[in-house]
Amino acid sequence: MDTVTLTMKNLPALYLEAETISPDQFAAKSPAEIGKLSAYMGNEHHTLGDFFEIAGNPGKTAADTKIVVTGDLSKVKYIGMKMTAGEIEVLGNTDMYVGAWMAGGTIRVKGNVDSFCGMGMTGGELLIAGNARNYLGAAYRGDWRGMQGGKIVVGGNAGSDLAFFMRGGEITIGGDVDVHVATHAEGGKIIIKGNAKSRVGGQMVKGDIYVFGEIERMMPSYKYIGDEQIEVNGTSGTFQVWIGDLGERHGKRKGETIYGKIYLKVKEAEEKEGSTRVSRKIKLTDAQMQSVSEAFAGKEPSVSNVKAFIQESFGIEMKPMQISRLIDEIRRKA
Amino acid sequence: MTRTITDVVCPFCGTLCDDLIVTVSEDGKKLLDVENACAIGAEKFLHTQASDRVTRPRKIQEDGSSVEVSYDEAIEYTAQLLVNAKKPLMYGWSSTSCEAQSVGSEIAEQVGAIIDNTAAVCHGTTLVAVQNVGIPSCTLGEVKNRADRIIFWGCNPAHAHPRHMSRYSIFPRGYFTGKGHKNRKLIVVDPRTTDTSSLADVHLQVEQGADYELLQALRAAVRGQELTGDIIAGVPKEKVYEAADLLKSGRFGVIFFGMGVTQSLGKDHNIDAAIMLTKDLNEYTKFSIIAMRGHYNVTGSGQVLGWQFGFPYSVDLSRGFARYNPGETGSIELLKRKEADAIVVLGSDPGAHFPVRCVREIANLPSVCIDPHITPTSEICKLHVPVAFVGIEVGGNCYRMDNVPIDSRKVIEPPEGMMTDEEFLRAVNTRVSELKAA
Amino acid sequence: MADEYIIRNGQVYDPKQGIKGDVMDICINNGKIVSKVSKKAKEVDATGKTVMAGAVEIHAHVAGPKVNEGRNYRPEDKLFTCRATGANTHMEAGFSIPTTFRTGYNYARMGYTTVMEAAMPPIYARHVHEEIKDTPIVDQGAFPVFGNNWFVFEYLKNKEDANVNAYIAWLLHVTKGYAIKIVNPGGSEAWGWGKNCDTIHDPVPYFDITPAEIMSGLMKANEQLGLPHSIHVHTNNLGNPGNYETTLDTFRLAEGVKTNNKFGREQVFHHTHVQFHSYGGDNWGNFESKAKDVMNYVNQNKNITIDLGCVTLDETTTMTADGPFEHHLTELNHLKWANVDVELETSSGIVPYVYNPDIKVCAIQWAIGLELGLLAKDPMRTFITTDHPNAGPFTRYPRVFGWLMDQKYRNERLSTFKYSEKVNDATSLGSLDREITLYELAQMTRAGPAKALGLTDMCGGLAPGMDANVAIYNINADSLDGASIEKAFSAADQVFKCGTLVVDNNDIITETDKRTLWVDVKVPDNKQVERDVVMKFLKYYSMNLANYEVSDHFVPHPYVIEVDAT
Amino acid sequence: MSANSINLISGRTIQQGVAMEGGKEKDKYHKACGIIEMDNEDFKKLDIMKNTNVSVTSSYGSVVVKAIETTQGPHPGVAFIPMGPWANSVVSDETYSTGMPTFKGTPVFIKAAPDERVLKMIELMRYNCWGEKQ
Repeated sequence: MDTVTLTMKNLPALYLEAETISPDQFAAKSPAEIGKLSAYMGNEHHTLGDFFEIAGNPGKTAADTKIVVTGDLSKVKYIGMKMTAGEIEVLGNTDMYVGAWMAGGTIRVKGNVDSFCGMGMTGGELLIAGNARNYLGAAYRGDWRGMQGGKIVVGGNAGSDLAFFMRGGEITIGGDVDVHVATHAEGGKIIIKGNAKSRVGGQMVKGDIYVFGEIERMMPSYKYIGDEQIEVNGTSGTFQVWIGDLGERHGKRKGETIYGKIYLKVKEAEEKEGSTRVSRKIKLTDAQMQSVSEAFAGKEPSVSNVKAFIQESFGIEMKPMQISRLIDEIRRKA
Repeated sequence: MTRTITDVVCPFCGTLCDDLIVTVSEDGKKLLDVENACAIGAEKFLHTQASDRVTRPRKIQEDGSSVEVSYDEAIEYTAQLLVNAKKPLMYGWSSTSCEAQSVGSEIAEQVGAIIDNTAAVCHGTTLVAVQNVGIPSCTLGEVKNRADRIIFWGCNPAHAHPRHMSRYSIFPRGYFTGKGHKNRKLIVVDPRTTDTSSLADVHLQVEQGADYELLQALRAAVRGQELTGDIIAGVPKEKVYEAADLLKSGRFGVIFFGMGVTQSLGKDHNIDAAIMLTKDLNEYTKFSIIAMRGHYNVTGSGQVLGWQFGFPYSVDLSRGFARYNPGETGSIELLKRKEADAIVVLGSDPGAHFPVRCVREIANLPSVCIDPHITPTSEICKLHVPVAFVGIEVGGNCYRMDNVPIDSRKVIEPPEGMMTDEEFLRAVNTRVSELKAA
Repeated sequence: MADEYIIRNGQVYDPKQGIKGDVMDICINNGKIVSKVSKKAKEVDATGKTVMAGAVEIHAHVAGPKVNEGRNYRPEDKLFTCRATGANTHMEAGFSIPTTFRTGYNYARMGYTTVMEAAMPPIYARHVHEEIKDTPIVDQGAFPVFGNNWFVFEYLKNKEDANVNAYIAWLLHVTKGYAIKIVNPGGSEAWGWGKNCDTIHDPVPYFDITPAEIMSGLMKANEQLGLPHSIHVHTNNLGNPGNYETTLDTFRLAEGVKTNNKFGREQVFHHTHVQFHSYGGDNWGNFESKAKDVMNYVNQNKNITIDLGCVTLDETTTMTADGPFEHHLTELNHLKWANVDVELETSSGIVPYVYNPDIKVCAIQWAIGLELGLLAKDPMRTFITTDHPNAGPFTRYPRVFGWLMDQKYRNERLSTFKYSEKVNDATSLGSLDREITLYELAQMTRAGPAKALGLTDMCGGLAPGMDANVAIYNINADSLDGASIEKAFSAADQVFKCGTLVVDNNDIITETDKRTLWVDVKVPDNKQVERDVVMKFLKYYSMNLANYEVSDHFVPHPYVIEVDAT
Repeated sequence: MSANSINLISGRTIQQGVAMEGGKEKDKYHKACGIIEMDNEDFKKLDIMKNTNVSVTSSYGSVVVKAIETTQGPHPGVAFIPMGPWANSVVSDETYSTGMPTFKGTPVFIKAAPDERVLKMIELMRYNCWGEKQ
């Protein structure tokens, strides 16, 4: 495999659109020809040569072409868009649409990427060492076909709308994710090593989500159906199994309804006492319970009030789901 | 002697009431009275009579003071600014006519601009949701003639669309709704008790920012599924099931929704879920959903951009063809990320309605504000071009919140020598063509 | 416009004059076809090429609220399909629902110069005309929908002919409309309650009238008024297995009805996109073609015309004033559903649809469209459409031509389906060896639709005195293979619109002023209808009557066809 | 959201609408929008006097407005500033890549600021953009 190295020499004043940085475009071209490939800054037409030092030679085909991009790439969009084969290595942070609609090959980003990376991806590997922002592996606006194949691995955190309308492929997030995971998904596999906030699997019709950390707030339209001992990418453990989204339509296979599934890892501590619900770590003493029920006697306690009250009086941070359960308890007592 | 003009269209909100009666002086120069308008609409008409109205363009000096310049100078400045920019943003387009919007499109195409309307901070996420899951809807007359279930979700028409309830949704008697509001059940979903919720049969005081959870719970309830947790997004589970039954039991229901869902956590997903709830309910009865479009002709801007470029807002023409992705080409993102290098604002007030970080960026850019009023935007732009009030001093087509087009009327003459925004844009367009040709 | 042209040595196909490929010259002066021109005339060499009149589109959804909703809610339809601003053209975008500019350009590129918008909801007429204004080059008219209109229901129920006629005349006038369109009569009103009318005899809820009565009543009114076009019908029960019986029941309504007009129109009834209405079987499993039964009837009844609605096997966007059908469709494919019910007038819906060749039903639908065309005995009464964009975008016409004109070409497609055998069992396409000729193509895309629209003396032909709409294609009778046909008809070498050269070397060179065709009917004054209109607007409309009429500035280039029915 | 932060939402009020159309440079607009509506409970909790000026601070900015008792309540834990430059000095500009800022649901801290002045529209704009304070 032959390598072409692009080194940023002139920083663009505005953002640079460089979908031409792709093995498919470079293959069988001379460095000079590569330098003449288009790059756009706003409504101005430029060439890659205007911004990059170009060294080395590509292979005959995309498959045997490797591109190394270096320098300050934080204002470069569309690297590796629609690529079908070969390799791209980005040494540092870069902007939006990395590997958007990619069908094959490998992209390695050493730093962080912005939103819309791996959008509508159908194949290949997108490996991001740092963080990815929103809409990773998602669908383009209006399309019902998000990520359909291939693999995305993020070392750090991912933003909101991860795997929006995902249909297939696999995504692994090393860290935490923001709201809305796999919304409208109809297939695919997502592994989250860290924590998730809320709206995990909202409107999901089909697909699997594995969460090793905690889910701050489970969708009320998901149902806990028991624990399972499973192995996910080498790590095995007990996982709570939740099915949903019960607000959505669901297909049947062999008379059996297919649901989206969330596998939530049960923490060691809980495994001992056997878990039935999301994280039970926090429990109020009877005295605390007492003062809560007094504080809200005869009122219609809302989750946010009770949450705030408990925070102030006992300095305890509780999850909305736990609060709402607590409120039911108070109700039952009263 | 005075003249009265009937069937006047109100240029304030997306309700486009078209039954106003305006009294003007014989010479058509003074506006004396407005009937049938809401407080806000009436004020809009009467403000044209303000004695301290700015009637000539003003350039803002270094020291913040302003000097009057001629329209010709303003045209030259605006054309130069657009032609010299690499990625100019042309924002607003709501308080103007479709005719003016069309000229704006021509300019934007010539200079390779990004053209965006106030949906960006209003119902943009609604348009995104519609792109994801569609929208079963109807005209407001259908609501008046058929509806027996009305849901106001995250909107407060008593304040934002003052005549909506009396003209279309709650009180009017229609063909199949002879009993008016007596046969209509009203559900209001709002984290606050509001002047609208006080009229409601049912008020679901949702936990702010948890509309998505409540909507999906409602959808599950409609399907007879069991819900997890006894309080759903601040609402007791039983109330969720009751609400689901109330919706299914109607013959024709409508969900009206507003900023409460478009601007809260989840944004398009909240609307997405509301639309899917509407779709689900069509398996049991007839249901529609309508966005409470706020700004006069923001809907029209979406229509014009739609048939000319294919996208309803945040349209990026910089590459010579149209692209769209609000998360990248939307005004807020462009300003936050410093992607644009010039801005022209027409028929809108981002200075008042954008977050401070974006406002600061506008103040730093070469900028023009085309607006009849003195506004926060006019105060931070390098050039303020006052123009005639569209819908009062000049007519033109506009689209109602349900996309029904109505041709608005001119009722009085603008102050002597004042341009309309369409005239100003045409002049700029001509000048841009000359500069491009050179 | 004033330019003189002479198109030399083309092989001319003009059914209007019965010219079948004779090599001759066509002369143009002052926007019209003339018999001879002066020496100054610019010459266009058409040696070895095919010369036809500009084509006439009788049924497409190209302008208006649902078309634009389709555009706005399908950004993915624009993805990678845009074309940058050109020397003579605006930006273009969209595949199945192109922008207005691309719509005008692409029709012109294919040699189409007249295009009818198939469904205009009256209250949205202003929007339709705004889009027509922004659609370059082609002459356009729009058909207001009458089949679910409350006024029509009440007047027909009370057998008040004069009032029906007066109301039609009024609505055509205020909407600047061209003809009477009927979509799922009664069914779209029933959809206001989530219901439908599945046969032409199902009563419309609360209105005590049936689809059959609505269609017959409007057919009668159309002939009493003597409009240029006949009623233009999309009947009940579209798209369902077994619906061909509903279709034949609908056709029979025209039996014995005589035409009455001054425009050379011979039919009293046009049925559109018949492909969607020619289904047998009673479920998607035993779904089959009934094209033979349908065409046998059409062939025998001279007062009926149809258009095909051929499936092109693309990802497209369905849109129709048949609201309940779109709901039915979204329940089948679960893709995004838009719906608009329009007060007192109609409903409408939109759903994207992927006609996947690997799905049996889609392949059968494809075959049925072509069967209908090949079984047509009278090409002057059978017109080629895709019901754009419902069965496929109009830009696929050249491919449909290829399938109809080259048996080998269509059999290649037929034999490479995943379920080719099943398709052959369910249809007769494989057994049809007919190949549509260039002359028949000119009948099915020019002379035929022009005559059905009452425009036979204006367009669709090359007789002296007619508008100089001419298309020159780089193909001739000796080289009619599917691929060449598709290539040649996708981009004409030259196209003239009213005497102006608008397409040269296969692309747009100028945007000449297009025209809007509408029909203005004079009827006796009718106080009752005037009163009824005022009352209905006061009580039931959400808009004031004074703001309803489309004022003239929305129609900057009108071509008004006046009809005196007093 | 930490212990004593309040959830801020902004939106239309009819007074804001009327004042806006009457002229945003006028006192009426400044009076209609330079306010924050809070619940009794929250006044107590934060130990703030009604109809006094307060400083509202979020991670996006800070602004001085007049605290008044809510006109459309109760909504404990939620505060409301009518849409306009005052609200937008503190609202969240996080869009989650949808293009839409989070105008509703910004955690803010509210402190009594009896000696601070509520800036007029033009003052506020200049202060926010160029840091000028008259």
